[in-house]
Amino acid sequence: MADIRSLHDAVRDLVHDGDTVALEGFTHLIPFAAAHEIIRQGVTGLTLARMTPDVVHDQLIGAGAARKLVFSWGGNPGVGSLHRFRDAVENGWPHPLELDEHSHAGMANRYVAGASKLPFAVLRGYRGSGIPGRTDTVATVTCPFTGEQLAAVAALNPDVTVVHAQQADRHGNVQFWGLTGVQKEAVLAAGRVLVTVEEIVEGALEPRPGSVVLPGWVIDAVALVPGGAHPSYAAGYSVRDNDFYQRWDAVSRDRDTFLRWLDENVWNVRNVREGS
Amino acid sequence: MADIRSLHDAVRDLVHDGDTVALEGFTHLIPFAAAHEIIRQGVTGLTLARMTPDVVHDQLIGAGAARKLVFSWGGNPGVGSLHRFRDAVENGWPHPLELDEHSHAGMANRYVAGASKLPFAVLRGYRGSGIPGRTDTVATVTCPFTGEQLAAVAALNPDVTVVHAQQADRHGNVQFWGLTGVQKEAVLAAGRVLVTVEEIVEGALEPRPGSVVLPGWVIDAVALVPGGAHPSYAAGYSVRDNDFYQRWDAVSRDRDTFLRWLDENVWNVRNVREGS
Amino acid sequence: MSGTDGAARCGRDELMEVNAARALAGARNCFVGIGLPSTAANLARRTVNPDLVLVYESGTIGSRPTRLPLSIGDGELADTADAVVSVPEMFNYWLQGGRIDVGFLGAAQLDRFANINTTVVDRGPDRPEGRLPGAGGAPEIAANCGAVLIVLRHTRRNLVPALDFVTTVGHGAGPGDRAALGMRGAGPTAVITDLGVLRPDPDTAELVLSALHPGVTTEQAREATGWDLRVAPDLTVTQAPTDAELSALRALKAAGGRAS
Amino acid sequence: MSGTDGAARCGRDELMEVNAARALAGARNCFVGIGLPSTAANLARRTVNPDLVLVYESGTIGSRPTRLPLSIGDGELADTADAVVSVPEMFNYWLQGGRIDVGFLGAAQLDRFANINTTVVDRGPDRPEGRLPGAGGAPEIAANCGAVLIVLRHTRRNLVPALDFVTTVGHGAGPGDRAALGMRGAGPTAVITDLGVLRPDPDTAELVLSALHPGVTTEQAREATGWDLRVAPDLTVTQAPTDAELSALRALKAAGGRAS
Repeated sequence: MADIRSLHDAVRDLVHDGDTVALEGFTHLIPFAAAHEIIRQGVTGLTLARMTPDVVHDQLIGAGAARKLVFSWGGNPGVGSLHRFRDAVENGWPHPLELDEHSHAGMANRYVAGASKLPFAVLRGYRGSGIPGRTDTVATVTCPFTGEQLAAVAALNPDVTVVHAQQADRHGNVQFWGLTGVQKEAVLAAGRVLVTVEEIVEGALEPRPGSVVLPGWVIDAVALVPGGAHPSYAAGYSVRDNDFYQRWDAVSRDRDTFLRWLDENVWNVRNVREGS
Repeated sequence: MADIRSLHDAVRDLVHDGDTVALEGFTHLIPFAAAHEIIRQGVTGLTLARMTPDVVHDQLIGAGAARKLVFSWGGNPGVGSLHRFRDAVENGWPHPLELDEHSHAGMANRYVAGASKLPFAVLRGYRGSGIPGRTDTVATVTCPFTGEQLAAVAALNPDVTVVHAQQADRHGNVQFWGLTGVQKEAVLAAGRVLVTVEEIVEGALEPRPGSVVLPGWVIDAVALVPGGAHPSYAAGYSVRDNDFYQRWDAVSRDRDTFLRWLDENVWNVRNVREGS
Repeated sequence: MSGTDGAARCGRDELMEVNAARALAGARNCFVGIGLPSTAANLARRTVNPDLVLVYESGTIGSRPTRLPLSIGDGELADTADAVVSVPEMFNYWLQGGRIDVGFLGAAQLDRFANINTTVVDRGPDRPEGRLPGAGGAPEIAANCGAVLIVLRHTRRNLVPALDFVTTVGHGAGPGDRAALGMRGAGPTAVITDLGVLRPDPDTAELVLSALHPGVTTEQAREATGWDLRVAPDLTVTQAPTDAELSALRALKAAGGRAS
Repeated sequence: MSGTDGAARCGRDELMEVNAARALAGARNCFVGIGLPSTAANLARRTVNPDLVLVYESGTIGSRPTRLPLSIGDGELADTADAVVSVPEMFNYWLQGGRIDVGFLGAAQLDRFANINTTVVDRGPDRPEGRLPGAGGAPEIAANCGAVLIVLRHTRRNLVPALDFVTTVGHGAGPGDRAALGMRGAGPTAVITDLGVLRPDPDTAELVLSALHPGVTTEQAREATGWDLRVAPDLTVTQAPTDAELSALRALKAAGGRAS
């Protein structure tokens, strides 16, 4: 059964310098609070994996936590560029950022292979694209029945996966619903799993339409962090703070403005919502 | 959008002599009524695909509809042998029955490949087993990243898939819940799809915990057949008729007894429940 | 009200958006990228194709948003969908499964064979490569849909003689390339810009100017294109947006966070 | 009440079932086949391992049935589960994903290296092969769980010198074979029969008689085995079923459709 812990303690014990860390969430249920705790604890040298690194990864990269990014689309959805990401890639600030770049279909299947404990997955993808020339995690495989050549992508098995969910019960069983993205696969592919949740319910989880339920025995720690996805959202608990995403463009464009934001909103904040 | 049709008309137009037909359902939601209509219409030479052919396939095989069975476990769950299946395989009655035999993991992945429109799927399976020596749909593939050898199974793309569901709406959108087995994959792998349902609801389908929803545009025909899964069951509508499964052992053991049962329960029955 | 009047009443972006929506007439479903494609697809549902099934890569099938989503993961997309599936299922069973009629893409750079770059741009010898967001779903959307529509603003920066990087193949280096690569479907069938519509020449697969929006000249379009843009012999002028189209578009944008 | 009294009060099948349940003490979860394995696993939840997570190949995780299911798809398995997943997900993410501690299998034929045949049996030169149900989940259950338990009735027909067909590999032809085949986990660690318990010799991987049920003799076990069954030097006698075990077993069977 998963332990129910404070976010501070869970991050301290589960996320180590140099780890490959997947913080997943397809626009919905993005684990912002956990990412801020990772920054606060000064974890460095991370390989960050996510299909759609957006503002939370801009923050992690700008704060210097990352050495490498494994991804398929890095932008501020509907707004524009990720300026901290670009500054790291283009100018090496605050560190150079290595990239392992894929398409969405490729990244999704890398997690599927990881969750299935297979070394690779097969897809009809990357055809004619320059992407395979920039990564060593795309190759070709031949169908033994038809002779057709298909793309193979290497399994992605993060050291740690962090996701945010709506609910857990006292045994650490977790339920999330709405857009569930690739989170189940990212969790089952990982060596260690941390889930932040909006709510810990008494008694059994009430089944929801469209929900994913993960038993506590595949999770290492659950931390109660209401609002832990903000400015992303948790369906049924909050709505997406689109204004924040739009304001981020100005905050992140300038290094000093960003560093001030980081001081005020991450470094100097003890997350008072954390607890168990 | 799927047409809502009578079972008779849907079977007549969708199921043809010599087709590969998947009638799926993992104990739950087995499309018995549709199978009986296939028998009544005298369709022959079918290649029948199902992970767990049980009593309904005993009936189809005993009635002479099948030329070949693609499967991974053929028995009467909790009761014993399928006598009509055995009689066909061992004695060629009423016809010889060719077998393409797999493990569950292999069959499930054959449907996954079919639904994904890939020619094959990869799994860690069949190791040391004699099964690959009896089929041409298992082969070996080498991981281009690690060099590990893994099993490959050929995609299974039925000409027709038939499943039973709890609900459809007037547009032919379908919802089923409870044990959902491999039905989504079997449907999406097929060239044509027939769904029999317990109920056609007015207005929109009400989302259910754990449900699979298939939009009407991936389905060719929906037929209203309340009780169409009997002696299997439809969660929320009926319970499994375990007595029937136990009685089947005696009915099916003897050819004449079986033929009498078939006369009384299939050939001489117009399914009065069918309709639109 | 004449077509030219309609054009006068609206901006170039609106001409692009209205014509992009029109390109979805007759489609059963559309795999929708965020930004301009989402604007066009949502407008199509309010005008030329009320039954159009919107499929977003975040996992929603049959979404009916009341306002323009800012991101492909806005809550309303899930709340109003016929079905929500996981992201791996979306890409494997629905997109790769060949179930999508039209894929609708944006682009940062586009070449004459409708190949797309959304990865990096060359900013000259003294500057590092400029970083773009990356591939997202585009390579497999372009490979697996029945047809592909592309919408982007018509500038020399966007429509370039040679891509700095090939993220997504449209027609490769010309006819036969898609088939040789084992790609399904017709590939890009139209590029809708704020100046007009480009379509691949059936013989060469090269994009040619096939329609201009009202008030736009051939010279303007050629001037805004980074290659020597050929003009179709049967060049037409797009019908000006109707009142209904414009009011639907403006209502959609007013309700949404942002249009694109 | 003494052990021998307990044994006298119960049948051989009950001895098998109780000892099979005991073999699940300490396991976190168990991938349960229908029939005898399901009886044992459900009994374990009522006796030695109340927190045992039952996983059925029909897709249920954490089922808590109140009665013995006749089939792996009985409705109660889904109704009482923590989670229900699709069958492909069950085999790919949960079983192949290496998340299952113990796989519990039955068998039609078993050889001295705990390999299993559930496909066909040879009935002699003048008769066609006898058809069995087939593999089901067994080959991958045996390959991917942390350990495998096998339960079957102890007869020369079941425990054979050579399988007529290898459906599922236990220990192959001896030590090292599992690793050479790339199989995960310890493989079969115990075979529980109605006469006693066989375990693989740590050096040879050959099944040896390691325990007898009360009242059963070594000769009876050897006589009922199709190969020359070796006896472990530290042969023990299983503890007789307790009253609690027997009453739980009988209540379970009385409530169910059928025990196996």
